[in-house]
Amino acid sequence: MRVQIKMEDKEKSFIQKVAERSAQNIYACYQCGRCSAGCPFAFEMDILPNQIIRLVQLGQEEEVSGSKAVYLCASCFTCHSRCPKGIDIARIAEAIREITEPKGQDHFGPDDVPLKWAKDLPQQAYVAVFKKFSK
Amino acid sequence: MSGNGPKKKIGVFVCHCGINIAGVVDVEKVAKELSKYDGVDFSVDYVYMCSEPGQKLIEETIKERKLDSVIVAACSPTLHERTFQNVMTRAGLNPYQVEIANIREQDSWVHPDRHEATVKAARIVKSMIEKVRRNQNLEPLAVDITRRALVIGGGISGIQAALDIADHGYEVLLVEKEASIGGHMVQLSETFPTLDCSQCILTPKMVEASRHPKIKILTYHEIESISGFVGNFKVKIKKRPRFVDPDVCTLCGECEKVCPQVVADEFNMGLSFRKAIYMPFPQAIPGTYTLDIESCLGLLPIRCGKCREVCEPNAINYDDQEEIFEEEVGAVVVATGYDLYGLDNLGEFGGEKYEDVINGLEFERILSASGPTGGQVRRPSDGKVPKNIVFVQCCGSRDPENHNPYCSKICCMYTAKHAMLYKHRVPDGNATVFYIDVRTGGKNFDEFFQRTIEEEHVLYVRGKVSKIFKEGDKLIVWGVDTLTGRKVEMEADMVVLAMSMVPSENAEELLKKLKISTDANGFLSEAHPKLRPVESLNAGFFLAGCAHGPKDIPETVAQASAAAAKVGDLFAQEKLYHEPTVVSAEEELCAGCGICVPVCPYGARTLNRERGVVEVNEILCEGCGACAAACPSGAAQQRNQTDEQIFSMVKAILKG
Amino acid sequence: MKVHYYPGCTLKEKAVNLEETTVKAMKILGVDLKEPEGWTCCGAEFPLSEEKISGLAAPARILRQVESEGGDKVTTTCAFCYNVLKRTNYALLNDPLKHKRINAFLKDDIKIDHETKDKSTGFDPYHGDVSVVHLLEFLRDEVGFSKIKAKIKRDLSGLKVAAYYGCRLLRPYSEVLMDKPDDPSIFEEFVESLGAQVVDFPFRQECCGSYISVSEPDVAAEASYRILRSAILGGADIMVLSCPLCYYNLDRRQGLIKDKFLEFSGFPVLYFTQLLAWALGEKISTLGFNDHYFNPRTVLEKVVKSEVAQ
Amino acid sequence: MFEPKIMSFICKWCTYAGADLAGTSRMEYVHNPINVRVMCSSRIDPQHIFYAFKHGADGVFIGGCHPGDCHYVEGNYKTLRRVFLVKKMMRDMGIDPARLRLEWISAAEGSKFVEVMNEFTEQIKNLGPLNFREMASIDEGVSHE
Repeated sequence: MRVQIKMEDKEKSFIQKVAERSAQNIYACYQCGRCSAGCPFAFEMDILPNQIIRLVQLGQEEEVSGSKAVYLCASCFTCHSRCPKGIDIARIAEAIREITEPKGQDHFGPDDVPLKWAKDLPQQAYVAVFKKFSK
Repeated sequence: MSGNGPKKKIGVFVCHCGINIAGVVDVEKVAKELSKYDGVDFSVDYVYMCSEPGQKLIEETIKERKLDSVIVAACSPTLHERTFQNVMTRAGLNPYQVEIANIREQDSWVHPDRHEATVKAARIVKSMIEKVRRNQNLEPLAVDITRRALVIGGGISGIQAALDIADHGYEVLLVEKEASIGGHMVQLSETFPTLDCSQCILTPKMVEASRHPKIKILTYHEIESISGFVGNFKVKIKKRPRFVDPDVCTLCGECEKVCPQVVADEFNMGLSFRKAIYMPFPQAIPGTYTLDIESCLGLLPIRCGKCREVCEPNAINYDDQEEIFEEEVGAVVVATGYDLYGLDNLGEFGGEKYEDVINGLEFERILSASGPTGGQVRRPSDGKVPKNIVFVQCCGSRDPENHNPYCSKICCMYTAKHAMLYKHRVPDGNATVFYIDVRTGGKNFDEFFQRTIEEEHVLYVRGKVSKIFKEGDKLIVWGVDTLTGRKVEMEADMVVLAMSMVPSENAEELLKKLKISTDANGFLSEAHPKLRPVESLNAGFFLAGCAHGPKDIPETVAQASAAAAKVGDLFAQEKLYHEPTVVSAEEELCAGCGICVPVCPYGARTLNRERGVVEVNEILCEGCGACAAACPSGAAQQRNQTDEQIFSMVKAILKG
Repeated sequence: MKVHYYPGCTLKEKAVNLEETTVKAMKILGVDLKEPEGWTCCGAEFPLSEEKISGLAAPARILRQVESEGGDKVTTTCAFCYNVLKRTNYALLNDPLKHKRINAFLKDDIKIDHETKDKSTGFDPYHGDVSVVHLLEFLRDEVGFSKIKAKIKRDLSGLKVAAYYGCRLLRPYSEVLMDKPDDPSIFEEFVESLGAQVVDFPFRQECCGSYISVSEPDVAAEASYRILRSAILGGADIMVLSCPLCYYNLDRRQGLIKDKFLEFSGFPVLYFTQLLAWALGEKISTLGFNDHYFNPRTVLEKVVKSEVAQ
Repeated sequence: MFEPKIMSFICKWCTYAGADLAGTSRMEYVHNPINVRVMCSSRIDPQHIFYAFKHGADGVFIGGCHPGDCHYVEGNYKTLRRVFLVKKMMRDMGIDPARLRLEWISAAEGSKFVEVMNEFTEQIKNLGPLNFREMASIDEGVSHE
């Protein structure tokens, strides 16, 4: 694997977009990894929460947008509550989903709900999951 | 105020500085123009004013023409102000009657245009003439010194400072609130990076301090208050009753045997027990038992009284009382040390809940040959030897959001030491260290750290732990290895948390009471971060050890010695002299509003409510002038930089 | 005592047992719950992106309704609603610009009378005078745990309870401020006031999978399983919680969990109000246990035999 | 060509030393500002500023140490607050607050001193001379003599 680190307009504008939408200081992260250590879903993630921030710091939009990690975030705020710099990674994940989701395509839409669950699911689960993962 | 000021005969000496000034500024023209300026009696230019002939020229002109004040138009005052002040003294004038007009750094070197630079030079000189016209003769403020020092805190820093000051030949009072001197260092097992035994190197120093004829050790004493100022402090000291006469106690230990009260032993970090009448540790100084009244059943014979019954030499006195007495000192070394940040602050690590999650000092006691396990590594809950031990660094450190923003500096090294000592004692055990960065800046530190990995096979995992919890007999540690990008879950028998260092809890209150400046984290502030690192902002107070910020032992000792040297500097002077350009409070003008009082960072100004005026302790004033700007009535005027002087300078500059 | 009470959508549909036991228990404790008129969904998730601040309008509308009805406080039992309302309040009170923008939305509200089809406009802005409290906080601070203790009708002293907080009651701490995020105690204090025993349960603040259970059922099942396992290892007889989605993941999904983790054989999970109502003397048949995947009835009846003599 | 008169008050420990460094580094800059050295920027009283405007200054500059570096602990914070206040008063009096500038310039920032002086002088040139109407308002507003 090799990445090319460039800090040109494209990279800078990606970093800025993430920072603006999430209202978080991307540069505050010093990569202690505590977010990943406590994340209840890290075991399923292809890249860990601290790596997501790192890739944003490096301006690697493609790497981040191809990852499923941001769709595994349940906004439980465990990372946020223990982050030594108070970074809200759930917000960063949200910002990345907004920025990188292909136009007009849902990551997870109403048709994706398995029928066997459909009847039983509480309303809040529907509202929340579509709010997060569809356009 | 725009009047002409006092009538003075002023001399102006314009320097060519070779071609440095004269190459751009028409110095002759400047000298000539100024000879016509109000009050100027004499004006001349010369090739090098700072040279021997140049200085002679000024000196002789002053004498010949009976000048009152002098302007030297030359380089920046930072270079030769002192030179020309000495010329003044030699010529029989007060050194505060010379002013330097900076026409080199701030004129000829930055403005290439001859005309503009010449006009500007004249203006600069004029502004300085207006200032010097109103300068008063000033003498440095002088005050006597009490050549006796107070050292607060009897840890390694306090002991070292006391020994050094005493070796300079001055008396020292060493005040320690606990029953023995020794501080945290005497609790440590072995010290990095040499692994020499902490007690073996410290206890001889403790004995030396106790035998030194110039040192008076007051253990079980506390500072009540300090008043006065540098060179002349009055200290109120409180003696806590210890109910045992140290001079009579023979350390037979009979009292301890009969005492029925058992409490947690602070020296062993609560990992073992002691009696209510106890000796903190065998090498304690002073060598005496102390009766801890908080834990005692009560002094009435009807309640207990067993210890007094068995005391052969009659050292126990139940009528011992708290006493407050006063001492005079000239300087204070603050060496109040540190505590470890409480485990209860990190709920996610369960330090409060799980016996086998401990802090670094507890582990020091476990490793120590004199500790509760005799130096064998056994875990507190069931005494088993932990086969898997996890160390977590940066617990509460480098965490501005929830805990302490700073790096505690010593944890990287002591954790490496802990892991190494663990491996020495449990060779078949596994030690894992979770770290963010390993900082080994120090002599032989990195070599030591590398040995722990290469030779002792301690596993270093880069990532901060998020959660520790118990499942059955095991502790589960949730961490991460950021180097491979994997979340880590591992079992441990025992976890040692490198809790961050915080200022000693008891000291916090004391420092507030003494009004000693501290930073946002409660550590002592130094007078200047680079150039005055062992002096407090409060004159006469010096800093040593971890009260000032996290440090290791050699650094602490070095700082303590430096503080002692600074105390020596102070005491070596015949009198204390102080810049006289202080800010007064003219009583006729002062309305007693007190606005200037909180403006002063040095506590030099106090409001006398009875008299309704502000009083200034000129020795404390550093002359910044902030109070003068805040004073609404003009009562606060800075000597030789009065409002009138500033106004007249402004006017001279703008008039051209 | 009268207080505004926002049930939220789920309580009227899928979590009727939470709703009913809440109302019953509060009635016994002498609290009259008043729903704000014409309430709507709170949005379930607090909008996390600065691009979506319009998502604050719905919860702000609920708070405005409470304010306009003269309420200074609104209680919720659903942890999601609690979180959204509380964070909305925080966002509006700490960001004047957001407050202004949201009030601009609220100003344009149109209300249509269902019968007459008349439209009304010109609603008040939300001033920010309503505080959002979870029912647990309300029970502690207003009713008083000691009052609950005094009204207990059943002896729960043999019952070991794992109190499960989940995420929404505790985080983000700076905005929710219910209790210390990694060392909370309010839920345990509540359980103790019922006379039951609290078990140490290190997963009490871990996430159950939340809405991920819709999109990634297997991932959520694993998270839920670890929570249930931790409670079982802690020696708990039952688990109590306050969130319909946590309940769904931890109880209704036990079938899936069993399929994935063979050693798991089921565990009773209750809403805290079910346990409260039961302790206060409600009949077990009225607690809605039939809706549960794992019916807690047997466990409760086995452990708790006697009633407190009156 | 309008040559503004600029009064500059700078602290001994940082900005004055920065100005000296500009000299030792032989950096060229506009001749307009003339410095008065004070011990600390917090010595500068609002009166001094208005006095300068009254006596013909078109701009007033104050230089102090960076926050946290003040030789007198926190004098520069006091200065910051005072300058804020003075700017408000200036607005009330009809003087453009841009005629007063506060900068933190350390002893190592000779080039910053030069940049700031050039920039500030340019700015004052663009603003033009402090006009009579403005002057009149100072006379009514503050009296010193």
